[in-house]
Amino acid sequence: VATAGMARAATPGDGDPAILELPEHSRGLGQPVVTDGYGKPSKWEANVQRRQSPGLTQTRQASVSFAPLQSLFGIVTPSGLHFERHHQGWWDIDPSRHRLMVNGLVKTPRVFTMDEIMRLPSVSRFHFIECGANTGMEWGNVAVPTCQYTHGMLSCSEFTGVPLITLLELAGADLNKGRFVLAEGADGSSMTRTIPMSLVRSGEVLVAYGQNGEMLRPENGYPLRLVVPGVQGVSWVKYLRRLELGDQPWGTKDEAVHYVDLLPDGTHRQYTSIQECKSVVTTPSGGQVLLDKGFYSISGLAWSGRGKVKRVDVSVDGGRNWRTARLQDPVMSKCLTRFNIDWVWDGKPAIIQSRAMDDTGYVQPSLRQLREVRGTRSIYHNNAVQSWLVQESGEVKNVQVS
Amino acid sequence: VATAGMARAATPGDGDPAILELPEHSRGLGQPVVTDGYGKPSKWEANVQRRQSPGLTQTRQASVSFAPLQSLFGIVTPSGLHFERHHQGWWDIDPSRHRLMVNGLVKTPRVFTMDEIMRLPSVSRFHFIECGANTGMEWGNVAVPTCQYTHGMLSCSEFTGVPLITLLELAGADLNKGRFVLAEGADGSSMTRTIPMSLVRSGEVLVAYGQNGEMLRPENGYPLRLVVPGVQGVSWVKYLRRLELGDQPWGTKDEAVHYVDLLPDGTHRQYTSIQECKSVVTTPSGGQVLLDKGFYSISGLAWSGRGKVKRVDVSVDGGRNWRTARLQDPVMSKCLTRFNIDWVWDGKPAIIQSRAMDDTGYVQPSLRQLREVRGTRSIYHNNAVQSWLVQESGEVKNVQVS
Amino acid sequence: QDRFPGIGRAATPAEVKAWDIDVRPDFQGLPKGSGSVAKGMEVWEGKCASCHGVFGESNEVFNPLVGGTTDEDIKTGRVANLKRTDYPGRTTLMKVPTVSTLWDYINRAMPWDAPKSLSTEEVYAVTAYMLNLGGIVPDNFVLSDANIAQVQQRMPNRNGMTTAHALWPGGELKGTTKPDVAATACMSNCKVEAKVTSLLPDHARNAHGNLAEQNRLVGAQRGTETTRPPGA
Amino acid sequence: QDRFPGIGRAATPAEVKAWDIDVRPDFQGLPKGSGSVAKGMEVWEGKCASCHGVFGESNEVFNPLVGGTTDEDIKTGRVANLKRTDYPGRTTLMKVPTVSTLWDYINRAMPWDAPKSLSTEEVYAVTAYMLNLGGIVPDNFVLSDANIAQVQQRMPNRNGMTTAHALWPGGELKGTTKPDVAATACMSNCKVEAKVTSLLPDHARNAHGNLAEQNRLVGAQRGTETTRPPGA
Ligand code: HEC
Ligand code: HEC
Ligand SMILES: [Ca+2]
Ligand SMILES: [Ca+2]
Ligand SMILES: [Ca+2]
Ligand SMILES: [Ca+2]
Ligand SMILES: [Ca+2]
Ligand SMILES: [Ca+2]
Ligand SMILES: [Co+2]
Ligand SMILES: [Co+2]
Repeated sequence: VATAGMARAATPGDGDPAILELPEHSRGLGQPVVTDGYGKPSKWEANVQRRQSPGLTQTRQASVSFAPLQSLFGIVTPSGLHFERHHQGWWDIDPSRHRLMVNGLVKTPRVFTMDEIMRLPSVSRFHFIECGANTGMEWGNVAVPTCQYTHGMLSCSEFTGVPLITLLELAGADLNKGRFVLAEGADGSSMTRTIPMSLVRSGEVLVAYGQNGEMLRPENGYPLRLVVPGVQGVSWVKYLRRLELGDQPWGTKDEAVHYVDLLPDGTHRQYTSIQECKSVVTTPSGGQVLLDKGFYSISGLAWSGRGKVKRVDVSVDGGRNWRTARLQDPVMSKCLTRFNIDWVWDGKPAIIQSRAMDDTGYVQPSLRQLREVRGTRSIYHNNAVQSWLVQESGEVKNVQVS
Repeated sequence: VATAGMARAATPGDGDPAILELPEHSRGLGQPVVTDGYGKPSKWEANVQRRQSPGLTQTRQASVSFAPLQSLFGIVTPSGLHFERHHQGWWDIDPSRHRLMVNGLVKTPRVFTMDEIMRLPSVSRFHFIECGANTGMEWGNVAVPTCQYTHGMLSCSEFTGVPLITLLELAGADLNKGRFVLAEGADGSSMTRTIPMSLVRSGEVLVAYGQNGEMLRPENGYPLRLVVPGVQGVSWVKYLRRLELGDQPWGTKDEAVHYVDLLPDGTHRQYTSIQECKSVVTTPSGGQVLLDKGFYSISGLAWSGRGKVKRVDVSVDGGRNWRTARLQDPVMSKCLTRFNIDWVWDGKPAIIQSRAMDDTGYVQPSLRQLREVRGTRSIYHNNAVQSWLVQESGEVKNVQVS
Repeated sequence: QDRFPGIGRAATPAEVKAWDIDVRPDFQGLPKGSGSVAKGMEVWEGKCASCHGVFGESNEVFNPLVGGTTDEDIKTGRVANLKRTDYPGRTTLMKVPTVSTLWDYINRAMPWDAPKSLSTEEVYAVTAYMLNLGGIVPDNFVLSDANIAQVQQRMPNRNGMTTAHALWPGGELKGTTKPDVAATACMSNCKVEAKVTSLLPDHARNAHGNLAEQNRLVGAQRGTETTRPPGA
Repeated sequence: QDRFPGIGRAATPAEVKAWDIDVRPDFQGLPKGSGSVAKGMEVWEGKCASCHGVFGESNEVFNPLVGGTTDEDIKTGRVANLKRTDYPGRTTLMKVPTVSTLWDYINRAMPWDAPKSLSTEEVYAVTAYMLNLGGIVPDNFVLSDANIAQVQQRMPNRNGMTTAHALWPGGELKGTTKPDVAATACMSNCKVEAKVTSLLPDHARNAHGNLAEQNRLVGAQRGTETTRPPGA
């Protein structure tokens, strides 16, 4: 399956052969149940895949694959299309041999099996996860053609797990002295990140094993990963083996060399964690072609690491004029929100943008506004308004505007 | 992968070898990104599959496969595990050749391509789908061992599509004369069902193409199916090809011979559509063995075809005494709701039950209460309280109680 | 139309004809035509009997279609056997209240492996034959659009249906709004025996396969090893 | 404990030792030991140079680790090149403010294909060697738990970090609560030029593969055929 032309209802003489000649599926017996005990998408959907961005990384084990946002609906990301970010490759770990240790400022360091963790009271919550480097290629100039590559280090799932605070309390944590938590993975990189205690205390941070109703996928940390809502993906430590309560932050490699944001004066911001309010139009978006003039439903995603999306405005004239879009229920905290707005395309060039606002009142900035404060070399935390140029030919292009 | 023993943290002398001897994944380089453009579950999850119930149907194309509820978390059903119900087998239809016709009491009958349907304003909503025959084997006696077979014709997804009312209006529907809608599929069975106009008018009925962020799976009607929230699955016509507005119900095969509920007096109830309020404990549940005494989090699912779940009570003594469980946010209308409640198992026999209540005030009945009104031969719409007996050995059994 | 320029188009009459095949209980949609019991027997034996049995009695690929109805039922329009709890099965003819249902379904879906392959005459004929097997029409009957409404008056279960229930959302069928079963949420010392009245016999333990292989390998519990007897 | 009987157990000292390997900026967690630059060169050339280059300069499998720092930076604790927008890359030594970070990371994750295979001495040594490549310690230096705090005082970018921002949730790092960028939601006649300032050149059209193959085959739009020039 590769590409296909435009399917319109054929100009009816007698009528469309797709109607007049009954298709074979109307005239035959189909396939039985459980051809697949675990089913797959249609063969016609083979173009909907996660993908690497050519040349972005030097190896494929310290790399990233992007979710095809341009082809997704609603807010749930199918687990098979969840973006990947590995630092030392992914593993499929035997869960019966996996252990979780809690140590540091606790009365007794403790060890848990998966059996034990899964016996504890769990919660299930919908949250987005976004890599801090998402849209990072676009700080300076347009670098990639589609929203898969500009915004595809973004996914959203229903996560199930045990609030981290429950495990800390079980170990007799000293919650006065303990002001930071270190999370550590079991893979080669043994990723370590300092986790904000405020989110632990609020019960938001989860030691999760479930994702979209089943266990986490191996690429996403099976059998255990930390879920740190609103915070960049690197903190959602995969293959989680250990949690340490401490009185100081850890300054780990991914807190001191990467995931630090370079400002124009040569200073790096350290421990930048929150993914600020952001949005992107996914339909239509870069690399697509509109088939025709006429009615379109502009659709996209909005999110905020600080809470709920309150409003999304959409412009089709490059930011001069804006209309407020419809938000799809349920609007959940630190979760993707789907928005839609009607548009009749007159065939003339148009620049489509979306601008989200969260319930703290924060407004997603334009690229200009963002650069005025942070310059163009931060790599991380680019949450600027995205622009898509619809050309007369119907082709949609990734552009930046003044 | 088949079965495995109980994984406890080994009695520590020096310590657990799973900790002391670093596993190979802590000492090596893992697999690259995009080993799978569309990912799969862990190999350790191979037991989590949809399954047929032996002997239930005479063919595998007019049959059902059950979702493994005992292994699922939260409310979203992974699309690969969504239950199947086919009447004449499933197909993987070329979406570029699929058409939808709207006719009957409309100004002009109309034809839409998928391209056109996907251009219209869409909504995305989380809803459960339950077969009217779910739990049907259990009207008289215990017939099957696990909740996969007792309750597994149940799934829940985020559906994306166009409100049917939009298409009717586009065709110039006569909404005074038009009191019923016929939905018709394009497969061999060309399933036809009469759809309640009240749910069409309220905007709840969707002509859906999206499921959990991607397109519907072929087994679930790719590229188009009707979503009729709160109504039994058979009305959610798959491979949807036609919608007709009419002034009378159609009395189709699956409204006159099946999906009719036999009462003790020999009368059948016809056009029984709503799935009434129901719940089931999935953890622990029939066919499982508890590994130990001690703390457990009893967890299960509740739903109502009339609206939101308001409360779920749980009993561990066969219905004598009940405690109110925690409901997991978000609680959505005509959607699964996950509930949890703490339990310390003392090693003695226990009978676990859950009882849901919806926001109309309706209370899920016991099997006795249900049978008193409907007898035992209805086949459809068994929404009775389910009982699981925990034996001293830890074995959990499907039972019915007085 | 105005709100959504460019979306959809009018269907042609030929297109509507090709797809609008449903037949309602009032026979709206029924094409003109006819077919005899004799012709129906031919069709049946050639295209149906292999799955449904020569007399529609087979349960090899589906439930029996014919059987369980009586002349008395044809008079009353109520199938008496449906009242009996000891009657073994429920055939199609025992349940179906409307002859349109048979016509429509055979026309759209049968033969199962070649649906929509029958001519209109064949559908009339084989429907007539099924009715004849059930004693509803005589051996020399020719079913047609002209006499099908009379046949409807002989359907054994034509009075067997009710819509007096609360499971249809909306008022169109004049059902009830109050659910038929009214439970209450007793919270403590509820009046139940809590005695087990039904459970699977031990010999059926493995009838659904080894349950240990139908559960996750970790978690608060495992699947039961049903290849071994209880407690072993 | 009381709320959850039977869940979890105390970790043994050997278990904590096996896994609690992190080293903090205040050197909590740093095992006693030492390693020389000379030994470090051996380790480097045997186990690191194949990926990172003999001088840590390779960009074959990752960004260069060494380069871009000066003696002046070691004095000020600020890497001057980080201010320059024309400076081509940013090496590890240009960015890393804390020597603990290097020790901890090499110890846990390097060599990339054999992480956690180095002895404590090797980690000290190869860290010393990297510092030496950056001119931070002399050729004859022996890095140890006793002198690492002094070395920290020579890290070129030790003063290069700030936590004065609003992106840490909570007050522990004494950041700000007010976001640094304050946009407003202008709704009409907003003061923007709406001129395109950047877009991909046509010759890069197909650099990410044929976009027609990266979009669904139906829907309101298709993927662009990027194997063909625009408009073709
Ligand atoms: C290859 C097997 C096969 C053949 C041939 C076949 N059928 Fe069927 N028939 C089935 C199956 C299986 C079903 C049940 C379908 C379902 O579950 O929806 C069925 C259902 C029916 C029903 C509905 C019964 C009910 O209670 O739902 C009727 C009526 C029927 N067939 C009549 C016919 C006639 C008339 C023919 C020939 C013209 C025919 N069948 C040929 C397999 C077959
Ligand atoms: C097989 C290739 C390979 C070998 C051998 C190797 N490295 Fe690396 N190293 C990498 C890669 C790839 C990364 C980036 C990992 C990531 O993205 O998280 C890296 C990262 C690093 C970093 C962090 C750099 C930064 O800016 O994040 C240091 C320090 C480092 N290596 C030191 C060493 C030392 C010391 C050795 C030998 C003892 C070594 N490496 C051996 C491939 C290798
Ligand atoms: Ca390179
Ligand atoms: Ca049989
Ligand atoms: Ca059109
Ligand atoms: Ca019709
Ligand atoms: Ca234990
Ligand atoms: Ca430590
Ligand atoms: Co990273
Ligand atoms: Co059915």
